Amino acid sequence: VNIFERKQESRNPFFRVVELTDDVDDPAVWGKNFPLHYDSYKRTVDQERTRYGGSEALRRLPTKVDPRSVVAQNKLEDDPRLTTIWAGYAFATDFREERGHAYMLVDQRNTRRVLEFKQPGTCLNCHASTYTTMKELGNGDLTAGFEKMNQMSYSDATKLVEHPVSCIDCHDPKTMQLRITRPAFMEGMRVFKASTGIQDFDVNRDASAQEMRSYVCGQCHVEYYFKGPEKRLTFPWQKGLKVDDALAYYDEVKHADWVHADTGTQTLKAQHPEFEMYNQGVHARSGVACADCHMPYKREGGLKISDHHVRSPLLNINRACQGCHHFSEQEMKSRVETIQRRFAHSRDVAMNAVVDLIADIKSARAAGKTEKDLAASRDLHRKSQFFLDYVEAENSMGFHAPGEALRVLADATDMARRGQLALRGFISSPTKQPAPANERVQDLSSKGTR
Amino acid sequence: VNIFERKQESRNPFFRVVELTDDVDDPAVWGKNFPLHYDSYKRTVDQERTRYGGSEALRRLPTKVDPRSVVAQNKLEDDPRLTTIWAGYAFATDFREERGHAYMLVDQRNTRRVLEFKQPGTCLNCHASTYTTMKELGNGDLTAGFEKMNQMSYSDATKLVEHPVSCIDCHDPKTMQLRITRPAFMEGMRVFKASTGIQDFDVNRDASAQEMRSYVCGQCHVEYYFKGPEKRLTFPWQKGLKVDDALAYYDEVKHADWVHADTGTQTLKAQHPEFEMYNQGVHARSGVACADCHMPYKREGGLKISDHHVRSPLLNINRACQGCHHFSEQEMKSRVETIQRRFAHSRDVAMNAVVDLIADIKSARAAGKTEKDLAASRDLHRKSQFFLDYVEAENSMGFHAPGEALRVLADATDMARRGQLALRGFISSPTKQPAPANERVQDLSSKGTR
Amino acid sequence: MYNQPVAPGNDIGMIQARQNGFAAPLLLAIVAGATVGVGLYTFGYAQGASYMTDNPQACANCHVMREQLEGWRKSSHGKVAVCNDCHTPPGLGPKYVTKAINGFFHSLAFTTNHFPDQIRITPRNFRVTESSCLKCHSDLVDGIRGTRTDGSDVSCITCHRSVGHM
Ligand code: HEC
Ligand code: HEC
Ligand code: HEC
Ligand code: HEC
Ligand code: HEC
Ligand code: HEC
Ligand code: HEC
Ligand code: HEC
Ligand code: HEC
Ligand code: HEC
Ligand code: HEC
Ligand code: HEC
Ligand code: HEC
Ligand code: HEC
Ligand SMILES: [Ca+2]
Ligand SMILES: [Ca+2]
Repeated sequence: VNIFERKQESRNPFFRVVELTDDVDDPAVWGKNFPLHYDSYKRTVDQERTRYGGSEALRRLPTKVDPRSVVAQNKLEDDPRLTTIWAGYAFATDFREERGHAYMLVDQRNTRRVLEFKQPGTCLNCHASTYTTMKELGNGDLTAGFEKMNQMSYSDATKLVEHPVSCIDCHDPKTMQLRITRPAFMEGMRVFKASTGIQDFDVNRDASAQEMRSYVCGQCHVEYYFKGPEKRLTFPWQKGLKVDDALAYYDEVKHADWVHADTGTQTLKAQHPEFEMYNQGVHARSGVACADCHMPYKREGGLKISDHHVRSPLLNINRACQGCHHFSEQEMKSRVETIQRRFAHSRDVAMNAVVDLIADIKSARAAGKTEKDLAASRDLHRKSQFFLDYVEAENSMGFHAPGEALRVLADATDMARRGQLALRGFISSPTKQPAPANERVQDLSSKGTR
Repeated sequence: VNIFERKQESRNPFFRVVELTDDVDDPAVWGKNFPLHYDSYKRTVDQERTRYGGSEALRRLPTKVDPRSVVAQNKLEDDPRLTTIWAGYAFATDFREERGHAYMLVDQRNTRRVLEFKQPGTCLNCHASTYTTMKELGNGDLTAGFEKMNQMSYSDATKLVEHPVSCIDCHDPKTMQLRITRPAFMEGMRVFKASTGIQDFDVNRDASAQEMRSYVCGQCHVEYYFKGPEKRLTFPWQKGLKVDDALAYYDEVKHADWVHADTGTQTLKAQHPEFEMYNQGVHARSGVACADCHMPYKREGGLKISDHHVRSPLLNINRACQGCHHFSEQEMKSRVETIQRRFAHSRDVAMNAVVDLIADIKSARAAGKTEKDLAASRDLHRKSQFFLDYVEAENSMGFHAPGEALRVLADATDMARRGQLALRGFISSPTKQPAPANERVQDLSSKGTR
Repeated sequence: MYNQPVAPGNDIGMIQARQNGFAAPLLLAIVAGATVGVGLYTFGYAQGASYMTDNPQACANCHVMREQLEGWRKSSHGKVAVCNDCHTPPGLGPKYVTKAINGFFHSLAFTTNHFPDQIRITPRNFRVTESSCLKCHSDLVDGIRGTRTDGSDVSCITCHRSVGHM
């Protein structure tokens, strides 16, 4: 079925019982006009797991520091190798499976990464309804407010917010049209588009309605870093959206997230590049948006509305997939799991290689090797760590772009093993350099379905 | 009354002018009854290249030993690394891009692999119309004839055949139904199906008409070896169709194709596992057959017929793909090339790793290392060589199963680099073994489209 | 497997129940039930009757059919075949039996609101539709069907899924 046709149908007048202004961040108020949407939005508290996704509700004893009585799985316990690859970084203290939007604020406030480390207000950009907050901080100037919030301490800034991502963060209260409210994404898209030859791209002006169905998500489900002392939230898209482009950018600006405890390497941690990876996949190419799978249309009485219970599509296969794929739900599920299983295998192979490299560098240091001796292998540690982490941190277990994810893992594995070999004096000098894995930067998200 | 039954009215629009018996191997005779099919069949002489496939017609001076005036590209010149990974094997002397079916016999007769090496009659199984030949050799018993032919010398056996694969090799002359004429495939499918729990599978009895549209191709487009002194054509499918299964089988029967000249490793060479790789892909899963893409229907006047000009679908995108995919020809082409480009990159990475490993073992031998010292790295050489070669020899440049192909390359790269490390005394002992890449053997080829 | 498509996995028991071919007696029973059923629902819904006409517009009396109506208009068949050309078998008898069965179950589903958001064709109707292609195209495809025996016929829908509507 053609998604674009479906959109037409869902153009339905809703009763406006309250007047929504650009200052209302409370979803309950919007819910008065759109009760069906509000109800499904609230369902993001549900926790149900799939083979590799969703999340599991685990009970815990609330403590004074962390009042949560339910949390998601502890990934560090499930896979201790993570504490090795992140040794010396906050992530090695606490990293859980992500869960529904309803938890974004409470999970951030209570992670040991916040409780035990000093964090900037920047963190809030993606964990709360910050649109009105930023506007107030900037007296009407969103970007000014964004800059102010970034520079506050997390503890001060978090007092200014109340809700997880809310209606106003994605919608224009007058027209209900989608809109981008995050300056970091506006800037990220501007530099990215520039790299493809499109000058001063204004996402709220130039993006198509279908693109917006992915862009609203791309405000948060992306790799990021905090730039300079202003802790400005920045997306490394200047050279493109691929992992290679991000690494090239970080190398250029000489950025490192932390110095690895065991190896002394200037390391990078990647976070949830769903938007970037999705853009390397066949769905983006086909004009399929995040919302098509994660917020599929559902029938409510006579209406077809976008399901605001944002979750794993595998919990909702009929709506999420069967509009386009004419196979049984069981078959669609097992197609995804086949892709994910392969990914998990190659992910393990790559992670074992990086873990081996770390152990090698560590003992080489202990054995008193000089910085110069370690340089080559540390360089390969930085690269392989980032490549591995990039697709590992991506949350679809390889589904959003199966081919690209495996290609990145193959490269990560090669680099990590070559790092070990470098320590032993071997530097590979192939007679034929590998052919480039991808064409020059191109903008898939804006491809049509035809 | 079964209201679904389609009327069995005159389903034979073809006007039979000659009586076709089970002994007519000359396609020209069949062509009298099916002129349209014969015409398209003859077009397989055409040579046109695509970015990674098709073939290029290169002129050459005919010689007394090799009378061909036109050949396809010389892959050894295009990528000299191949002569290193195959050092000491016939393939290192002559290996070309494959071209259309019309050339299968002449190309085999004139390859240096035949001219300069002693080869068995077995070779003919896939390079000529051997159905009638085998029947005669066995006085009516196909399998007996098959065994006789295998044990003849190539030079003697090739005198008995005249045509490339012909109508009778795929069709029953009476009904024109597809049928399997190659004992090696009958036996291969029997052992493979047994591994999935299906006992004494008889492909001509038990396969569906849609499966036959792939099985006829699977008689030749598969990995094979010559078993024992009888040189019996055998497919390594006892444990399944995946590369891991083939390797496990070869290890079990202690088979090696040759001893690598530089490393002394008992090495395996893989050949064209199109059928096996295709079975790991999403098309096989969706019930799409080889013939759907390589012999798409075309309209001839008031009739639809299967295009017997078997060739790269990229030379025929409209018919081969656009029935199912509603994107422009350009877009479909670039989707394929995106998959192939990624594959080419990871293939290069893996091949460089294997080449490095070979150089290392070679110098280690020169340095007088003992067999024992070399054992571990040789074992990894055998494995990585086979994994790399398997997907490299597969002729779709990764397209038939993009995910599986990249997974295999990632494994090959890891194993080759670990081989180098083994020489330097490092043996990886990961805390977590990689999760299996695939479910237990399963038969995708027989999945439905729904 | 084409001639025997597997169940289009929707988990509604009532629908599963329809997913086996219909033996004659059962068929009769249902026809009877169907007529009553349709009659019944027609009472509340004019739509039931829609099944008896050939007017696509009538199918879309049920908004849930609108998607297909829209798609059909744009499709290559929008001007050459109506819904019932593809969704009912040849022959008046079978045609109205099918209409009755569908009319009954769809009306039921519609009123009880028991059906998936992404409606999937049932195996039975899938086969009806497969055979309906031949009403118009049998000459063209006689050749490619020539290699096939009954029960292993060429599945048109595999390659032409969207000819009627996206
Ligand atoms: C073609 C469908 C499709 C599209 C388009 C898509 N996703 Fe996904 N996404 C999936 C599937 C399938 C999974 C795997 C879910 C699982 O394993 O349970 C997934 C997983 C995820 C997860 C992890 C969910 C979990 O349950 O843990 C996140 C987060 C996510 N996607 C975000 C996005 C974003 C952001 C976009 C757009 C940039 C996007 N997805 C586009 C299908 C899609
Ligand atoms: C303001 C930031 C923000 C926006 C905008 C956003 N997300 Fe999220 N999303 C998050 C955060 C943070 C989490 C993790 C919450 C947690 O684990 O506490 C999350 C979690 C998810 C999950 C995982 C749910 C699970 O069960 O594991 C999915 C799927 C998802 N988001 C999809 C989307 C899609 C699709 C969109 C756009 C329609 C979107 N998100 C927009 C921040 C955002
Ligand atoms: C650019 C957007 C963005 C920024 C900035 C951001 N997050 Fe997140 N965060 C997300 C998304 C999206 C998820 C869900 C996907 C995932 O968990 O990978 C998430 C998940 C989380 C989770 C739940 C899963 C886990 O890691 O345990 C925590 C806790 C968290 N973030 C804390 C933080 C902290 C602390 C900061 C600041 C240092 C921060 N986030 C900054 C987008 C962001
Ligand atoms: C994370 C982003 C996000 C949040 C938060 C969000 N929405 Fe939406 N909403 C969407 C997307 C995406 C669409 C689809 C818009 C389109 O297709 O143009 C949508 C569509 C809608 C529509 C149009 C009709 C439809 O169903 O497609 C309404 C009304 C709506 N949302 C109301 C709400 C309300 C009320 C809230 C808060 C309770 C809310 N939304 C929160 C992303 C969001
Ligand atoms: C709006 C349409 C649309 C939706 C929704 C959609 N897909 Fe797809 N999907 C496509 C298209 C288009 C392709 C590319 C192949 C083709 O042309 O059919 C594709 C390809 C695929 C493939 C093969 C690609 C590969 O990497 O193997 C899988 C698997 C797949 N989709 C699974 C899913 C799943 C699971 C969902 C739901 C979570 C989903 N799709 C939702 C349109 C869609
Ligand atoms: C979904 C379509 C599809 C199916 C099914 C398919 N192929 Fe292919 N095949 C392709 C494409 C696309 C290529 C790449 C052609 C190119 O690069 O020019 C290819 C390449 C090939 C090649 C190399 C052709 C050349 O031009 O060099 C061979 C041989 C081949 N396929 C055989 C098979 C066999 C045997 C099967 C079944 C076991 C099969 N294919 C199934 C689409 C398909
Ligand atoms: C009897 C053995 C045999 C059978 C059966 C067979 N092939 Fe081939 N095929 C070959 C050989 C040998 C070649 C290479 C010929 C050469 O290079 O001289 C080849 C070449 C090809 C090529 C490459 C053409 C090019 O331009 O590079 C394609 C595509 C192909 N076959 C597809 C198929 C398909 C599809 C089927 C089944 C419908 C099939 N083959 C059946 C032996 C066979
Ligand atoms: C199981 C089937 C099979 C057997 C047995 C087989 N071939 Fe082939 N051969 C093929 C197929 C399929 C191709 C086309 C695909 C390719 O080239 O990879 C091919 C291609 C070739 C080519 C053209 C491409 C090239 O390699 O230069 C030559 C020459 C050739 N074979 C020689 C031989 C010789 C010599 C033997 C015996 C030692 C042999 N073949 C045995 C199936 C077979
Ligand atoms: C490499 C295998 C192969 C060879 C050789 C071959 N065919 Fe076919 N042929 C097929 C396939 C596959 C079909 C499709 C059958 C089906 O779908 O049931 C087919 C179908 C046909 C049909 C049925 C009508 C149609 O077009 O689908 C006729 C007639 C036919 N072939 C004639 C010939 C003639 C004459 C020759 C020799 C000149 C020949 N074939 C050689 C594979 C082959
Ligand atoms: C008979 C139907 C059919 C034919 C013919 C066909 N495909 Fe597909 N293709 C599919 C199906 C089904 C899928 C799985 C995704 C889906 O459900 O749409 C798919 C998926 C794909 C994908 C996405 C999978 C991936 O690995 O990214 C690509 C690319 C693709 N096809 C290309 C082609 C090309 C190129 C051809 C022609 C040479 C072709 N297809 C011929 C049915 C077909
Ligand atoms: C009474 C309202 C109504 C009318 C009128 C209607 N439909 Fe439907 N139709 C439905 C509902 C509800 C479903 C979903 C049934 C299910 O999936 O259980 C459906 C499903 C279908 C299906 C797919 C499920 C199946 O049974 O195969 C087809 C095909 C179909 N309708 C065709 C038609 C045609 C053709 C017409 C006009 C002759 C028509 N419909 C008129 C309500 C209707
Ligand atoms: C009532 C008669 C009728 C029925 C029933 C019918 N068709 Fe057609 N079909 C036509 C006519 C007339 C045309 C020519 C339309 C044109 O050329 O624009 C056509 C054109 C086509 C075409 C070529 C145009 C295109 O979309 O590519 C295909 C393919 C096709 N039909 C397939 C089918 C299939 C498959 C079915 C069954 C699911 C079917 N038809 C059922 C009458 C019919
Ligand atoms: C394996 C894929 C496949 C299957 C199965 C298939 N077709 Fe087609 N069909 C095609 C292709 C490809 C064309 C385009 C032929 C051309 O352009 O020369 C086509 C063309 C057509 C046309 C349009 C002819 C014209 O040019 O006007 C009709 C009508 C048609 N098919 C009907 C059917 C019917 C009826 C069936 C079932 C008996 C069927 N097809 C099965 C692939 C298929
Ligand atoms: C040319 C043939 C043709 C025409 C005309 C046609 N359909 Fe269909 N219809 C199909 C086919 C083929 C399918 C099965 C699609 C599939 O299996 O994915 C289908 C499936 C359906 C379905 C089930 C949804 C699905 O995708 O499985 C509904 C509902 C439906 N048709 C309703 C209609 C209505 C209402 C009309 C008239 C407006 C109509 N059809 C006209 C061929 C047709
Ligand atoms: Ca999760
Ligand atoms: Ca070729």
